[in-house]
Amino acid sequence: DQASVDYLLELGDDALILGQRLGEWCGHAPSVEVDLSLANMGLDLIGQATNWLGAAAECLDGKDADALAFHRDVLDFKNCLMVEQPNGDFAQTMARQFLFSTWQHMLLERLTGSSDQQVREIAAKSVKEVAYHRELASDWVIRLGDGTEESARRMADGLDWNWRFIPELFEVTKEREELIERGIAADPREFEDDYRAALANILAEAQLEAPADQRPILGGRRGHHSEHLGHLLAVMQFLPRTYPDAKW
Amino acid sequence: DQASVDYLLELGDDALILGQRLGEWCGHAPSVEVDLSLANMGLDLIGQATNWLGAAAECLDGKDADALAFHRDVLDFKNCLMVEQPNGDFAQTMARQFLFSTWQHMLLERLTGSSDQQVREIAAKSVKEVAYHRELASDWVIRLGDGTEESARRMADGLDWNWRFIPELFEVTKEREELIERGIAADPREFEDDYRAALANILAEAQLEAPADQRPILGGRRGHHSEHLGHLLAVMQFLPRTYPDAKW
Amino acid sequence: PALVEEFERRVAADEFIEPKDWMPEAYRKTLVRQISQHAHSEIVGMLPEGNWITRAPSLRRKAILLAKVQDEAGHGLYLYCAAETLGTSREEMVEALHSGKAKYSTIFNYPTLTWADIAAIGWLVDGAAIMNQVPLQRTSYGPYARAMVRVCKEESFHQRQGYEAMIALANGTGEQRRMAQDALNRWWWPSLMMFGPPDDKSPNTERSMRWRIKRETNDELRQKFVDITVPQAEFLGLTVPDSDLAWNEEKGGYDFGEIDWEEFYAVVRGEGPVAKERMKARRDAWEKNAWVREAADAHAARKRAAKVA
Amino acid sequence: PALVEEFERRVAADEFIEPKDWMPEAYRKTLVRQISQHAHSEIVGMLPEGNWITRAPSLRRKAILLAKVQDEAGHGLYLYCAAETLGTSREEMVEALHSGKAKYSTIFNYPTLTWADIAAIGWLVDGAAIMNQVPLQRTSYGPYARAMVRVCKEESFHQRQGYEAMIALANGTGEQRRMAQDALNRWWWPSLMMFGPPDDKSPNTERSMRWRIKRETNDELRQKFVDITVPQAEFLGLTVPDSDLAWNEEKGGYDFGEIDWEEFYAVVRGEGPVAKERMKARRDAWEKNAWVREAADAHAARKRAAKVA
Repeated sequence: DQASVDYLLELGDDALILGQRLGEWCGHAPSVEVDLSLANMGLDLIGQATNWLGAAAECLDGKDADALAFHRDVLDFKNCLMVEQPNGDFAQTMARQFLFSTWQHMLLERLTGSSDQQVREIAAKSVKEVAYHRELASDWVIRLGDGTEESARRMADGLDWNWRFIPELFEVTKEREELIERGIAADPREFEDDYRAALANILAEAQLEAPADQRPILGGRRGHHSEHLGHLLAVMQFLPRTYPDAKW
Repeated sequence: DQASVDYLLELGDDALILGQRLGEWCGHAPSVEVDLSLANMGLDLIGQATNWLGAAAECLDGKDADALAFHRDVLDFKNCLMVEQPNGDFAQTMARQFLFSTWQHMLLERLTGSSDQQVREIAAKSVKEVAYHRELASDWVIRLGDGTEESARRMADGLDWNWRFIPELFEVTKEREELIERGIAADPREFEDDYRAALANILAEAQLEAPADQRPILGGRRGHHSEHLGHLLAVMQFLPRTYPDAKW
Repeated sequence: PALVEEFERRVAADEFIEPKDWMPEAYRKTLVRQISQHAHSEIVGMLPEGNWITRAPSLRRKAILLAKVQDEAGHGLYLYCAAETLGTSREEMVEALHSGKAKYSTIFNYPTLTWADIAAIGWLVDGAAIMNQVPLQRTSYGPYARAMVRVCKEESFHQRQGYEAMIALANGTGEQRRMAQDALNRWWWPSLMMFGPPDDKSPNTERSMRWRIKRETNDELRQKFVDITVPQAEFLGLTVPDSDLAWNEEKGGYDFGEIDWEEFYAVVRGEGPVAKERMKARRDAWEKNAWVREAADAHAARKRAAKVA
Repeated sequence: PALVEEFERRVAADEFIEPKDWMPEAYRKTLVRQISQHAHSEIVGMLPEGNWITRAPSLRRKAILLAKVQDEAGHGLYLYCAAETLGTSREEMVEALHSGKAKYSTIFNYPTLTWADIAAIGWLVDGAAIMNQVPLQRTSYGPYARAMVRVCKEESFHQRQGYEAMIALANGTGEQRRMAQDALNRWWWPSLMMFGPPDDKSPNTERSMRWRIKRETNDELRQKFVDITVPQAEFLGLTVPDSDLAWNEEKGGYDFGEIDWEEFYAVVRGEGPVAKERMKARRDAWEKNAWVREAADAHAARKRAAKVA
């Protein structure tokens, strides 16, 4: 049904778009070690995207994961706004990763108990990878927050840039309610307090203040994105759009 | 014939790609005045591209200027390597404009005497615009070269980045020889000395040294570009590629 | 007081006040705020459109858009010059923008997601701007009024081009029509907000009207905009996203739904969807290019010195 | 002299030299140069491929490419570590790269223009790299030899994936075949240059062979590469861009045309088509992110101090 497909698309698009963003770092990271870990996270996320989009495609006649990744335009992408945010500097990238992976990890933990077998299986495969992303990003938040004056300022700016996209992660629509009731989807509101506490813990260790909350910025799940996504898609989809008949 | 079409494509692609690059500045220039003049040059160049590509399309069944601009991939673009170089900072942008517009101006002056009526007419329309681009860019080279220590260093770097693409502007292939003999194309070698002298004059006034010559980097005219062009095209062509049946 | 009386008399008689004339401090301040806010809007407004210059779908559309942003830079310049005649420097105005002290139109804090947004901006945003600006061609401050004459002429050209681009989409493929409707859905309410808070929440309106800095109230202009725009949407075959919208025979205009003023004030506070992007872009343009302006000044100073010597 | 004799004897007997063993300064220097050059090549080599990660044409190809660059970063790390055992720090090696003192493979100064270039790099560049590297698994310096065992295993995997991607293109649409042929045209000669100058212009070859730092000459390896690769091109239905290419029954290998050594030396001098881009990218990555490394050091120092206290 449409609600399930939408859910799978959300999960897949989050992973795809963040994986794409991480791929932009290739060869430009602060050290070879970091280059390696960014490529590694990107690879995990592209793998997860392939699984989620593959599952969504099974419900859509004649589609496959690639068709969904490369032949939808912005209004049909359902990722949250946070993952499409630009990399900025390394602090901004890690702030984004920290805020997203912490949420994604809590979500996937719950999805390992989904009533849908496919969701359960993909979640079980992904959750270990994401636990590692969460740890790695948390470590960087601490290291940069509790590093030099410059790194603390940059990390604070990075958190500030991404903070306004947190509420969207906990948005639940009516259609989603139903999917939660059927046990297919997880209810993010159940772990919002845990999430906020987890952030607070890491920020305390990093000697950083949480940015002020402001009016939530929503819309990604309904295809209403920031201006960044269109540029990302223009690049990402160039080959399949330009050579629609080719197989690679 | 193919040689004429190739020539029109070169002229059109040079203008199109440089116009596209200038469009990237929109809203990000050092002052409102500069924003205005960059948009103005970009507009001139897009207009010129429309004319040259339109003329090329007339020789190609069922094509129009838009088809040529938006439905060719890198290997078929014939612009010189200089115009596709990234904007870099404002000094790099103006260095590129100075080196290119000076050449383009000398070329167009000669093309106003082309044996081909259409070439003559488009050249006559464009040459005044380009005279202004040349003047504006020359002024900025002088202003930045003879400005502060920082601006002089940046302008020197900008010239250094673009300098290696000068020899390509004077490349003449066998096919081109023939077009020159027929009076359709201009022979850039005839004004290479003038060109070098014009650069030397402005650089002297700007208190800048000319960068050292090195092994020429060629290939743009044969579709062998830098890595920058593909990214530019991915963005520029996104809509027509994504919605091939749409009219705008 | 005699000066004040004379000033009020001239303004009431629709005479122009010129830079060298005496004027009340509050008049000067209000004008600087209003004109610089308008100038900032022109400049910030280049950003959502600049976002599509590199992706315009045809050479013709790319040229039209480049010409439009060029006009907007020009408008920004006239307006900054008009404000400078009141004794505030460009630097001061720019710093006020970057510090968040000066405002710009809330509309530019919304993102341009698809090409249809560019058409919608031309149609709705420029349409609303004209509605605001036409009366200002007769505003009491001379330099401002003269700047507005030029601005209005070009702005109405932009509005027509925007509507024409919208027609192309509305008559286009299903995907284009979807883009067009989606753009109208997203830009409609922010466009209505462009006229500012409702009259009963707009304390300075009365004085500004008396001073001929404003010539119609926010709600009057908003009503005019709705009445003109709704039939245009109908012509396009698009649906205005307001279930309360209905023709009111009695008042000879449309009734329309309640505006989300909470959103409006949040956007004014700088919490609009892409406000951070806009301010970052403008600050970066200014600060990262400071060396260009410094170099130009240094060079000009050297030239002047050489001439004197 | 006794130490030298003992060293030469051990090397001649194919024994491994370990970090703590005595070794001639020239041996150490040559090794540092060779290993760091190899490490730099892995790191710089991520750039032409990184250029296509964001544009890989399918999820599968994107994942393969990400895995490949991840491996390359890993190879860079092993190799830097191996070089560090010889007493040169990572910082010193990186500085030498950025100052232009240290070199990296000339091949990475050519641009990746189309997706076919990614396939061609896997097929030809990794193919040539393996040809160079397989003998180094038995090189005389222990840490280097052990690093090469891991590197070679992964590298041959990359080569197979590249060839497989090339097959997809060669069996694809006309446009894909054109890309594939064009990529072969552009990458063929630079790949042959990867084996270095001809033997008669390679003065240190003899000593390096004696020290088992090299185990075959440049020309021998180049010949081997041509002999293996030409039939692969034939299988793909692609034409090797060398009109002098011909099977020589007598020597049991291919004769091939003259390499443009002038181009080779220009690229070595840093005048390759995208050399400026490569060095700028590496310098920017290092310098603009220095604050990250400083922060990590500061944090680690604070943690250590806290533990001690």
